[in-house]
Amino acid sequence: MTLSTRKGTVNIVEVNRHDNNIHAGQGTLKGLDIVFRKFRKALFGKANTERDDTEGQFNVQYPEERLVLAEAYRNMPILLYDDATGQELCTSCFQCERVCPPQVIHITQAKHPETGKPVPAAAEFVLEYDTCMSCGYCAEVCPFDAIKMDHDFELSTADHPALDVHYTHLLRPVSYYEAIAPTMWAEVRDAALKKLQNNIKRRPGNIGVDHGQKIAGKSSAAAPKAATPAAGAAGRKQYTGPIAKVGTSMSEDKLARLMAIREANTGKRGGPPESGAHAIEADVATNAAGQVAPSDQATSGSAASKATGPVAAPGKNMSEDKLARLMAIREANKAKQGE
Amino acid sequence: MTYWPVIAVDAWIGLVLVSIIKVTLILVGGSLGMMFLTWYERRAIAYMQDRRGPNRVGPQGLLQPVSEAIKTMTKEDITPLDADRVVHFLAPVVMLGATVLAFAVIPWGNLFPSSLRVGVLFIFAVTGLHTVGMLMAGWGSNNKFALLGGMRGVAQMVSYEIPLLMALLPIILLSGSLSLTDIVTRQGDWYGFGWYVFSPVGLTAFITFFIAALAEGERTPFDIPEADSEIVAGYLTEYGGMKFAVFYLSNYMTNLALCFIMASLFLGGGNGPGVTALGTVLGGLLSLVYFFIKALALFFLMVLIRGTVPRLRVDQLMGFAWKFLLPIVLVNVFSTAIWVAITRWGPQAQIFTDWFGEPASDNYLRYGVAIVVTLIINLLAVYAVMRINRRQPSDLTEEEIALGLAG
Amino acid sequence: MNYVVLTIFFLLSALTLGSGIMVVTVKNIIHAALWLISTFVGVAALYMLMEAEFLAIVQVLVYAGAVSILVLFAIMLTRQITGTGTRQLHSRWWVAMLTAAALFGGVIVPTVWQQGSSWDKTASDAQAILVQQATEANGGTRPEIIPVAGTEELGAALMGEYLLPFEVVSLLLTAALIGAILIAFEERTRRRRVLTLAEELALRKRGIVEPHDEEGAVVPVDAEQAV
Amino acid sequence: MLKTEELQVNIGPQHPSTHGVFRMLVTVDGETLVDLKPVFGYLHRNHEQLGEVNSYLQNMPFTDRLDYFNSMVNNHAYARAVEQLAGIEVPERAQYIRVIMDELSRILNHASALGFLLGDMGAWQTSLLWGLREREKILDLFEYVSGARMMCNYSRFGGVARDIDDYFISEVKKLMQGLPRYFDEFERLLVENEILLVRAKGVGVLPKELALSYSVTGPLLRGSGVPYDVRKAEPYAVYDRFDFDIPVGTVGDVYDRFLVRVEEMRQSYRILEQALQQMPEAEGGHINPKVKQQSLKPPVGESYARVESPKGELGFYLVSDGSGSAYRYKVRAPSFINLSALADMCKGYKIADVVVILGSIDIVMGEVDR
Repeated sequence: MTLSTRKGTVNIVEVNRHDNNIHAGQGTLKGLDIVFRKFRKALFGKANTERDDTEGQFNVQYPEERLVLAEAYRNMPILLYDDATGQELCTSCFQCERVCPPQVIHITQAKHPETGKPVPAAAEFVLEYDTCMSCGYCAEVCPFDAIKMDHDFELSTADHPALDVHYTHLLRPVSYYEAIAPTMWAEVRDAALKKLQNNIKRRPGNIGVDHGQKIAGKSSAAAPKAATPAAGAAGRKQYTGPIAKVGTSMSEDKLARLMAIREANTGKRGGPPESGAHAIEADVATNAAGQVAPSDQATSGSAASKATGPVAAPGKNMSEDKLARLMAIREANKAKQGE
Repeated sequence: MTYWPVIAVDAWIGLVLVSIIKVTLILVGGSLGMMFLTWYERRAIAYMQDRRGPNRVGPQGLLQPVSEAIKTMTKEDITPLDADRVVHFLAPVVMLGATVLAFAVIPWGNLFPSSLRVGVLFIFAVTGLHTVGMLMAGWGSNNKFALLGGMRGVAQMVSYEIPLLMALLPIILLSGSLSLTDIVTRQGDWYGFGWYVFSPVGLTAFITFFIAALAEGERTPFDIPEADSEIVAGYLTEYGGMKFAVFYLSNYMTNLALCFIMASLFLGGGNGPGVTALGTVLGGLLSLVYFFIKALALFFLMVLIRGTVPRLRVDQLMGFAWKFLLPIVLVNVFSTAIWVAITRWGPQAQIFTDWFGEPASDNYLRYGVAIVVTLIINLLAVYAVMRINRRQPSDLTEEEIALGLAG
Repeated sequence: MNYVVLTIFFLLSALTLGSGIMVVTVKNIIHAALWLISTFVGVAALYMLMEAEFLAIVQVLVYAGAVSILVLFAIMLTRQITGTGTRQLHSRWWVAMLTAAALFGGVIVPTVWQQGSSWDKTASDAQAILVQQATEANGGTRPEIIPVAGTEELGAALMGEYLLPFEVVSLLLTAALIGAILIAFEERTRRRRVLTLAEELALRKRGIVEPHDEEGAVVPVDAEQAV
Repeated sequence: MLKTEELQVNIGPQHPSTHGVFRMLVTVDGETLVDLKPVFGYLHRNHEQLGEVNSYLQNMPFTDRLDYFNSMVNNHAYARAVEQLAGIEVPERAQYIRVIMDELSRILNHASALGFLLGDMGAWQTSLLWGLREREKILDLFEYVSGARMMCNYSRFGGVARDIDDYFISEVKKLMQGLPRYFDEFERLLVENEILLVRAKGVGVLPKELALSYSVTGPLLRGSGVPYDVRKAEPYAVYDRFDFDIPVGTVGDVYDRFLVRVEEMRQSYRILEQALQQMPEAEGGHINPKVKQQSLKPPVGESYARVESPKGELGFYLVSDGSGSAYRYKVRAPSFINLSALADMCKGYKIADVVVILGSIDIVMGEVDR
């Protein structure tokens, strides 16, 4: 049937209701037949992953087998730093904070220690992973390509406060992102690194270098200072300990967590809980630490002492090869800095 | 006192011991069978749906039911505050008890736990007690969904028990016995292929029995008591933990029992080629193998149906039992009588002997005539029932029929 | 009989009688019905003890499986289930008592009267009588199994000796069945029918305004009326 | 005269077949349904108010969460509304990409909706899992192109977020080789199944006139025999370039809706074929580069844009006061309006039919409650 309208003709088909067929069980038999054939195919056929297959098994046996994630895949935002220099790409331009639909990004801009003028680097960067809706706008708008979407989706944790992720645990080296999204990074690589060089010139001293991998690298130096190493200890354990398999790493993690909690407890008994936060920020910039509100300090302090959850220790739940890559990168950096 | 003659003590103890061993074996075998069935069903249905099913616990996931049993056992036992505590507690016990009792007479291959002369009836008498458990669960839970589910379940069970038992009558007529032992033994003719399902009446009886058994075992498309999309979980709504597991156990053991019964009554039990030739021990083992193959094939058919068809509505379910199954089953009883008359009657009906010769197992003329006659009767019956059930009220227009005014 | 059998007999009798008493004394009517099932099962077990297998199984099938379920169903479909306010005893309970006693006597007295001579016989004597009867029935040879109330005997009796009562009873049951169907059918035609959207529209198209009763519900409109 | 007692039963909000947190207060007389009162709002999350606070771009990921089966379609509709408001040109290629995504969405939505409908009827999920298999394959493609399986957030004002590449097109073509087999299998499995016929035929009849007066849309309306489809009635994007049919039912019962959905999947397949064929000639890139996405400030005015979502007509109404966020933002959610017909459609049928009728409407509570 065709219907003519102002916009043109419309073809209309009436669906066949099978009213005139005699139904004496043959429809059911047809169904049984097709289901049995599917059963046979799935039982004796090989597993299928091709997109044009409609037969055989389609399960992916998850922890052992994993689908290849698309480059564009976006889970949670991460921040990048340069492998060679440890310089962070973020300049605290607040673009992401402004565009974020659920408003979960909180940035504190770093200040010049002497003049007090703003410096193109972030002193503190907090992201509420629990409320983030993974829309990817922050990565899209970032003019310095400092914030990118991670591929690590195994973030489940019982430690809710740890989901307010701080700068320390958001940072990943550029090479990590390059590994998970090679073409997407290649498109922006040169421009991003050029912009970074420009920014480094405007950063005095240690500002913009002092987060993330520093804690792993310098915690031994920071250790005598205060009882910070709660996070450091856990972090060190995480980064240096070889994690062979997803399943076997569990006990090790637990051990690390236990030790961290004990250390934190002794630290609490010894000094105020804020000392952890102070220690971290003391490394960064003293006046930047002063800018942080006391409540923020408490949060960051508790987060640091609890920095044992999967989020806080990046890579704990990461897939094996990814983790290995990340660790290799970190090792290399450490070696470089040691030189 | 001579009034009470004393039986020798050792014989009595021996009897008790043997009974205890038998009961233990049945209980363990039944529970293991149930566990196996749950795994079997889940794997089979998974393959139908292009999935894998449970494959983590144990080899091929075989220990999955064990882990689930442990899980249900360690769960908290919850009784609703306003429930009738005693009835709520006793309902699963009654359900399981009825099922286990049925296993007393169900043969495993050619092995019989106990030979009751009215074994067939016994099975359906005790499984009929399921309805009591269902009503107790439905009412004792003090929940609308549970009550609805219990009522539906009982109505369904009571309705389908009639075609179920009536479908049995032809087998009883053919074998002339109510004892499962006799029925199985008599299917051993013709090199182990004298199964009743190979005769037209037996086939009709088998199909009707199978359909009614689906309803008795609450299998799709008759799983209305537990219709999860309508009344949550029916009479099981307020049950959790071990009590739920007991219901589940009872349900699957009933299905196991029904498969065993169907294999015994219609598919010759443990009979098959080579069973008699191999002697008692080897033949017995072979009979067990045959038996399990038959029972599992029947269960596979149940799973296949579950994987394919939707559920009937409760009124359609009742209509199917009363308007469709029952007439066919009744006609089948009649045609079985004709079958028996043609194949067996010698001196009682001289006219048959004149026409077809003496009744004997190698008188193929008699069997041929019987097959043709009963087949025609049964087919006519099926056609007539379908014709009558296709209501075509002539005084209504097409539109009204379509609009549902005809009903 | 031996001690075991006797013990079992007493246990079963206690169960049967105890549940019988519970049936009439329990306040909750559902519980009473459940106790009734227990009584039926006890009686069936007693039959089984007497090796009357068929009777026992029919007892379970018919009474425990069907009759009591119908009783339970009927109770659940009525409103008041927990009889907290109901009285257990009627003021003229003694009339019922007398009637029950009279009926019980009516059954037991003639039996004792008739069987008086064989009442005090031992079990082995009874066995001998049964064996003798069975041997006669079997044509002179002693059958292997001595049925007390087997299917064959029952069948033969129903189709032979008791044919007329059997037919009368079946006629009665058929009449009851037809009556029940009639009542249900009439009830169904009179039942308030909720019209579906399509039916309402069809009626409105034909100019039939939906008839409402005083509660605002649609009263039945038969298909013929609609046409 | 005996009078049966009326029983009030709550179906939901926690119920296996209410498709989310939805409550139906059902009054039954025996098994026959006398009255049904839908109660919703359990999933209300202030979507429209948020849309008036957020900037235009910020609201885009929230539209993903409306009908979470078809976030691509939602994005498309919202982007169209904003484009209309701000007068933004959309390149041809972007239009084609949007159409491809919409039609893939339609296939995946219908595949799962039919599966869920049959699941409500009690078919033990075989059809559902077959449908989910196809859905999963399509969602993988969505993830490849947009970065997320369900919350795609793919459209931008004046185009789409990322361009599709050759790999994507070859995968879509591969997928389309398998799809007809799936359609055939599905039809063979259930379309003539006797139990489905008795469960679906003559159940939940919504006559043409009433369907129009309830202003239901989508397969619900077409199942009742009204050939209304936004893709034909007001061709948006590049839909006027494709040749496809509108399937309509004759009676308006559950079975008709079922068949209409099956046929619509085939029609979507046809559109996909044509779109893939025509796309290489399309002009422009995937997005209009001139548009300022973040700081979009449309001129004062209002706009209403509608698309044919798999569930019905999905419309977005926007009023701009010239600032960076909408002055008024309203969603015409097809599920919500189709659901308004539920109570009357169920009246007079059995209680077991209610879940089937609800399943045949194909609602998503994220869209109903907003």
